[in-house]
Amino acid sequence: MFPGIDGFHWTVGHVVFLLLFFAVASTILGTVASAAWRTAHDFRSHHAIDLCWKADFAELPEADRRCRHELSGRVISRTCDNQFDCRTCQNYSHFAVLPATGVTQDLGLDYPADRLYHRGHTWAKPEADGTVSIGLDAVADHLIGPPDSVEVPEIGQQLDVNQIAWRVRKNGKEVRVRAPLEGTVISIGGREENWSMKIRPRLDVQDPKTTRHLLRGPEVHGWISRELERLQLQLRPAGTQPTLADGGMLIHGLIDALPEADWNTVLADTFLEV
Amino acid sequence: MSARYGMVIDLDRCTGCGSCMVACAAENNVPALPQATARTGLTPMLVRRLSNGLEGNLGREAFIPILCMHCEHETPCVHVCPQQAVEVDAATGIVMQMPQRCLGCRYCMTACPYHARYFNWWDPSWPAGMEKSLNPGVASRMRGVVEKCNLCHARFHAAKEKAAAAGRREIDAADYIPACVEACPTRAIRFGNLADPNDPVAQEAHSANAFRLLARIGTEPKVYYKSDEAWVRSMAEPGEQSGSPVRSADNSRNQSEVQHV
Amino acid sequence: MSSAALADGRWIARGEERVSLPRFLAWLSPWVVVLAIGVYAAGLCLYYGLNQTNMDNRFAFGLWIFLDLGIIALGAGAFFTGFLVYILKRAELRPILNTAVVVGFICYSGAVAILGIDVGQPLRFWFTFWHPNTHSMLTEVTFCITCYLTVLCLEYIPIVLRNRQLRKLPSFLVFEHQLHKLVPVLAGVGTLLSFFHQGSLGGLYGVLRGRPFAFRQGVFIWPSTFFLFILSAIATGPSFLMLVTATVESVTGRRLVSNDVFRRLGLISGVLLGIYVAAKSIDTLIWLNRTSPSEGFAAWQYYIYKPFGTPVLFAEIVLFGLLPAFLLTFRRTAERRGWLLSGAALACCGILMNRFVMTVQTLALPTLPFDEFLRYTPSWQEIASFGGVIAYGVIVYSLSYRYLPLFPKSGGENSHVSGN
Amino acid sequence: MKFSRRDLLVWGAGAAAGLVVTPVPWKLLDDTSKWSQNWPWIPQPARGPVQVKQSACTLCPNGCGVKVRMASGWPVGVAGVASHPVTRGALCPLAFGAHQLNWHPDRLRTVRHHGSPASWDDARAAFAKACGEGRVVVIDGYPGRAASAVLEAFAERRGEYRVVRGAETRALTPYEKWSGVPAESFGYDLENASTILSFGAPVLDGWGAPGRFTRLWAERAAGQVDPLMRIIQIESLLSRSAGRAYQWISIRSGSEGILAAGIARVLLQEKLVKTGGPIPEVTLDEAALLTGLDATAIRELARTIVVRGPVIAIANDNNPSVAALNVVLGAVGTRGGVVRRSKTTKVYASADAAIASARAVILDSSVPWNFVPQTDAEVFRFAAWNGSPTKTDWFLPAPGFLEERTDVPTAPTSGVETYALAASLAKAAHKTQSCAEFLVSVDPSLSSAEKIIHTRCAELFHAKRGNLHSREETAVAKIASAQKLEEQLWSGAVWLGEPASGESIRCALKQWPAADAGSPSDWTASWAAPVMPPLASKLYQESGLRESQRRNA
Repeated sequence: MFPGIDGFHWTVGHVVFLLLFFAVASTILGTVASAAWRTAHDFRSHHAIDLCWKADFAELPEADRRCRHELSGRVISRTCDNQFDCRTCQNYSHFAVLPATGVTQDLGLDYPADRLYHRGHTWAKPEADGTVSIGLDAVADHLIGPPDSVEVPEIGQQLDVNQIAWRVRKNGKEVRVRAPLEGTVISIGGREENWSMKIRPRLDVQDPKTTRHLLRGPEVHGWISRELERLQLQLRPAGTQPTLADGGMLIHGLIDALPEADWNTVLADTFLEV
Repeated sequence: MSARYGMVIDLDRCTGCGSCMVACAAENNVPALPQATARTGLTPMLVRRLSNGLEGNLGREAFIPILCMHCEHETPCVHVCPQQAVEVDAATGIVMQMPQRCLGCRYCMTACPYHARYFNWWDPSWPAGMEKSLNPGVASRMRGVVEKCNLCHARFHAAKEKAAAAGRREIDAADYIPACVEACPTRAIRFGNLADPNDPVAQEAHSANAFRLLARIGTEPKVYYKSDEAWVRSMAEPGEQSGSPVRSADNSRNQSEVQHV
Repeated sequence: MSSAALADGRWIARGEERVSLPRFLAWLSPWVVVLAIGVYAAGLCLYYGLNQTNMDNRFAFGLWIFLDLGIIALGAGAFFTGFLVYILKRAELRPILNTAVVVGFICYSGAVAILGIDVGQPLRFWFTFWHPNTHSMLTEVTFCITCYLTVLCLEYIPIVLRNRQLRKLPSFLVFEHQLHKLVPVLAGVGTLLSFFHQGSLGGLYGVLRGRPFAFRQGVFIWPSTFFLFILSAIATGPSFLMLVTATVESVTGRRLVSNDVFRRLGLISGVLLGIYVAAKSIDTLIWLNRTSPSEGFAAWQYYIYKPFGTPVLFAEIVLFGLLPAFLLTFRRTAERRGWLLSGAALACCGILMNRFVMTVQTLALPTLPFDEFLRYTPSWQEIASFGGVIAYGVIVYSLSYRYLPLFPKSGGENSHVSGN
Repeated sequence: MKFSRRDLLVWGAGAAAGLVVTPVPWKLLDDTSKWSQNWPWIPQPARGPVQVKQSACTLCPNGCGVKVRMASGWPVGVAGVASHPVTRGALCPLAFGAHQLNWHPDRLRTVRHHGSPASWDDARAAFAKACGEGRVVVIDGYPGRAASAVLEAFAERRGEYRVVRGAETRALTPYEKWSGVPAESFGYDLENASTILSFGAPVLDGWGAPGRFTRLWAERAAGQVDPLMRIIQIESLLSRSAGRAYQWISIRSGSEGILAAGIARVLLQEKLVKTGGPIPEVTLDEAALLTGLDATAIRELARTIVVRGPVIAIANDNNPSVAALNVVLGAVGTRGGVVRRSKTTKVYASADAAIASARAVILDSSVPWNFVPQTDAEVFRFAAWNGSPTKTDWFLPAPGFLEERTDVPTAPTSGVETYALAASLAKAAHKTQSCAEFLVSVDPSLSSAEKIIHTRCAELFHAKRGNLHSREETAVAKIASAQKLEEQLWSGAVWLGEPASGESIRCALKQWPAADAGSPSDWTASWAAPVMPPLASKLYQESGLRESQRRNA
């Protein structure tokens, strides 16, 4: 086929045929190449992170993708189409003007009002010095209990919102905890502070838009009660009645208490894992 | 000027002795493999038996040597080979098979209506020492490639070299005679240049009793047969026998002399 | 539950119920055995050469070529569905898109594997690219199939990368995302390629001037079989997809795609099959009355040899062509699962029979008047390799079904829609 | 600068891409194609210049002229010598692959005594001992050679010389009986015969010197050369000869003699022949009944054959009736009939008779394998190839094809005397010895075959008769010296005597011979090798050309 190969003669047929073939072949290879190049480009321009979160978000079950305004009762039913990022949500203001309904009811869980909550069961607390403390919330705490091990980021590491900030291991299961905010880790608490860490956020915390995507007030309540319902259903032994019908207390370290439950699903649902 | 080598095989002279087969196999270093059968062996030249299908002393038989017909028009094998391992040599009209370029897909074998192509199902092998008796002009083929009659191209090559050495461009016809032609004891197989109107073989190819196998398929074989007997000629085309086993035996020759029990 | 089973569970997409690992392995094991035997047989053929088969100089093609033509025809569902979804934008067929890709991938890779054994000099496979003879249908087939297999791999990769564990690697996930955006391009290329090599496979026999049983007059450079093969392939491809899906549904005992997807596939298959039957009948008449006699072969000569009598011709066109076309097209039958699927099954049998007749009967019939009708029975090595390919298909499909998102999540919308 | 993994990947990809545009991968690809064609285990022929030698075939007593292509000292091809006066370039199918015979797996490579290997000295000692103890019968399958003369000379001193006659010679024995002229000096003047009445003789299927008759028939049946030749084949089955004959007459098997008698009766009664002869007692109707023909057909046949003379009847066995028919036809000792080609009067004892009293029997390698001496003496058998097991005490490896320096006397059926020499063109890997050499080594007082050949050449030279045929024809009278003559013979020339003088042969045929049952023993092969050349046996098996594998071990 190439010059110098004995006994091969070119014909018009060859030219046409080979041109066609190479056109096709290069199209195919070009496709792969461009896909690869775009991938590399996404990584360089930090798009990769968003894309991953987008993809994961798309894989989340319907129930996990409710809009915060549905949780707060401002709307009857709405599926978030913005990967939980209210900062870029064009409808946010439109919903925000509506008053939140529903009364606050103690669920026997400690959700301080001075904190903002992420759907991956983490809280964020803006400090006076402009830093933010973040940590696992009560539900997560109760589910996991004292972890076997924790894998925390290094000091100075960049955290991205919705990306895996740290990992908690318990009974051979890994919980991947998503970060509520983007920023730089500046200090990490020990076991007693339950590894809650301080970060310096990339954006100004005083600007409300920075934390707009995090839940607060009535939304928290709606969200938690939904979460508890889900847990009831998922954790009840087969054929028994819901255990928390009366809104009874979650026991600490539930994962040890109910070893036979399908924790893969429970943890995945709880921590927005795909 | 380019030649068109071809053959005329006089079936009335073929006694079916098989000299052509043996000479061909010896010339082309065909191995005698014990495991080869009638359907897996290599027989670039194969003598087959014809019968007029009649019983007793009405029965007639003839023998027909089958080799590559070196088709001229839309040569079936040349067209199908995916990698140009088969080519028609423009200078000689010989359909050349190049085993060293053959993939062994056997598509050409399905394409050939004359079953003149053979596949090397085994690696060639000879009893200890016998490889000393191989013809140095022809390389042995390995397992997994197709081969066939190439009109003893090695002999053509030798003739070419001889001519070149003598400073001639055309070869001397006497120098190039395929092994089967040389071997035939009754000179039933005649070889010549069909492009040369003065060549007796070319003239014979157009005689009344000359015919070609499956001529109606339109591949223009360069191997002609001839016979005075109608029933033998009727073997050329499938339609002729009209399905009945009884074929019209030529009475002109010896029907009257056939004795009835 | 055993820790192994748990580990396996982490690989299964969330919210999907699959049988326990032991049961799954139990299901796989017999197929693995068949595959192992097949690989051994193929090894024999590669090591000792094709004398391991029962093919010979007169029956130069055998079981394997039939297998190749058969499964490639059945695999046509892949490119055709891709074509319908991406080029004709028939979104309603998305639910079976992934399964179509996997089936196509299996069929083509299996065919290529068998071709690799079937040639006498596998080491020289690339000679075709080295000294291509552009007149040969086989060259076209080789080029197209190699390209299209690459395309199928590229279409298969995104599905693999969506596996629950693999997706955790960000680069995979992003690559999958980007590649998937370009899949329409691949679908387009794939359609072009498949169109040509499905045809060339038909041309493979249609051009055999020396085999009047297979030889057909042509349009431009292609014999009529070129187009008949394309038509029959795209007609039965959807039917085969239906069969596969239905089989999976019955094995897993859960409804995977909605009924109207089936109905839609059935309609496409049925209508195309109807067109094919019409074309095939016309072609057969032309061949019997014009093409073949002009070559000196009377039509009856082909059908005096048992078992290849005229009933074969009848079965191919009516029983396995016309009948399924009706079953798949008309509402009365097509709305009943049973009728629909039996129609699909008949259609698939029909195409297999057509490929069988084109390959095997062509070689069995005599050409020279003093030839005899040939018989050939495959050796165990041929049959074993054949079985090996089937087993390979079942295994790959089972694994894909268990670990990859082949069908839309039960309840949820199709993952692919949101993927784009 | 730090070299990260990413850099490595980029570099690798770049290198790969760059490599493609260099000739390296393409060259490698092309090389692999060549490499994949030259597996070490595929035997390839040794390259080398090819030279062509002429010689005479010694596989059977017909001594056809062979052209042997030699490469690096080994025969690599056999073909006919077009200039050969008798065979004219034609050979039997077996000859074309005969150069492979010497490597046949059945080649006899060591002396074997009762199946176990032994040494030549053992054999010689055993034979010498036997010679000391009693008579030795020497059996020859190819009389007339110098080697035969050695055998004969040895036998004269130590016992008896007997000859195994090939089928063609056996057919001539009746004339021997009636005229006293040895069958060995009779031949058929086919070149001048016009009608050939073959009683089951495979005239077109390896009868006599194959090339001689097939060439004649091919030319003259086609009418290219006059006179036109017609074969009338009388045979029960449609044989090759019958299939191609001008006329095939199918009769009951074994009734050839009766038909001959019937024809003779018609000829004599209707005075269709000038020569007289005893009228067979079998009547036409009896003949018709026994042959399965009808009387008119026989009469018709008799009339047909005399229309176009000379006519000659050829039998497949020593059937006296067919011979008698020739006498009646006047085809004995006349042009185009059975002729006496040489003056020799020596009649050899036939090997058929049982060997009464002998201490040892020694068989030359020319004796066909299916000949089994009827004796209980110790049997020494020379052979180049193993045959079917026979009662043999000693197997002695003889030279194979083209391995022996020997002379080639006139072929059994030839109408004219010929003489040729066969040089040894190949050498066996193991020690071989011809029967003659062996006998000389036992009795050194004998003169060797070489010497005899030498003297024979001298005699030829001094007789100044006949012509020498090599590429061109030269009269012996014109040849300078005996050495020259011998040299030319060694290099493949053939001496051809004058055509047989039409001297009549007096056959004392008083009454019609009793139609006896033909040949007493059924072996008919003139081919001495028990095995066929591998190619021949393979091709016959694959083409189904010869259902019964004659002569094949």
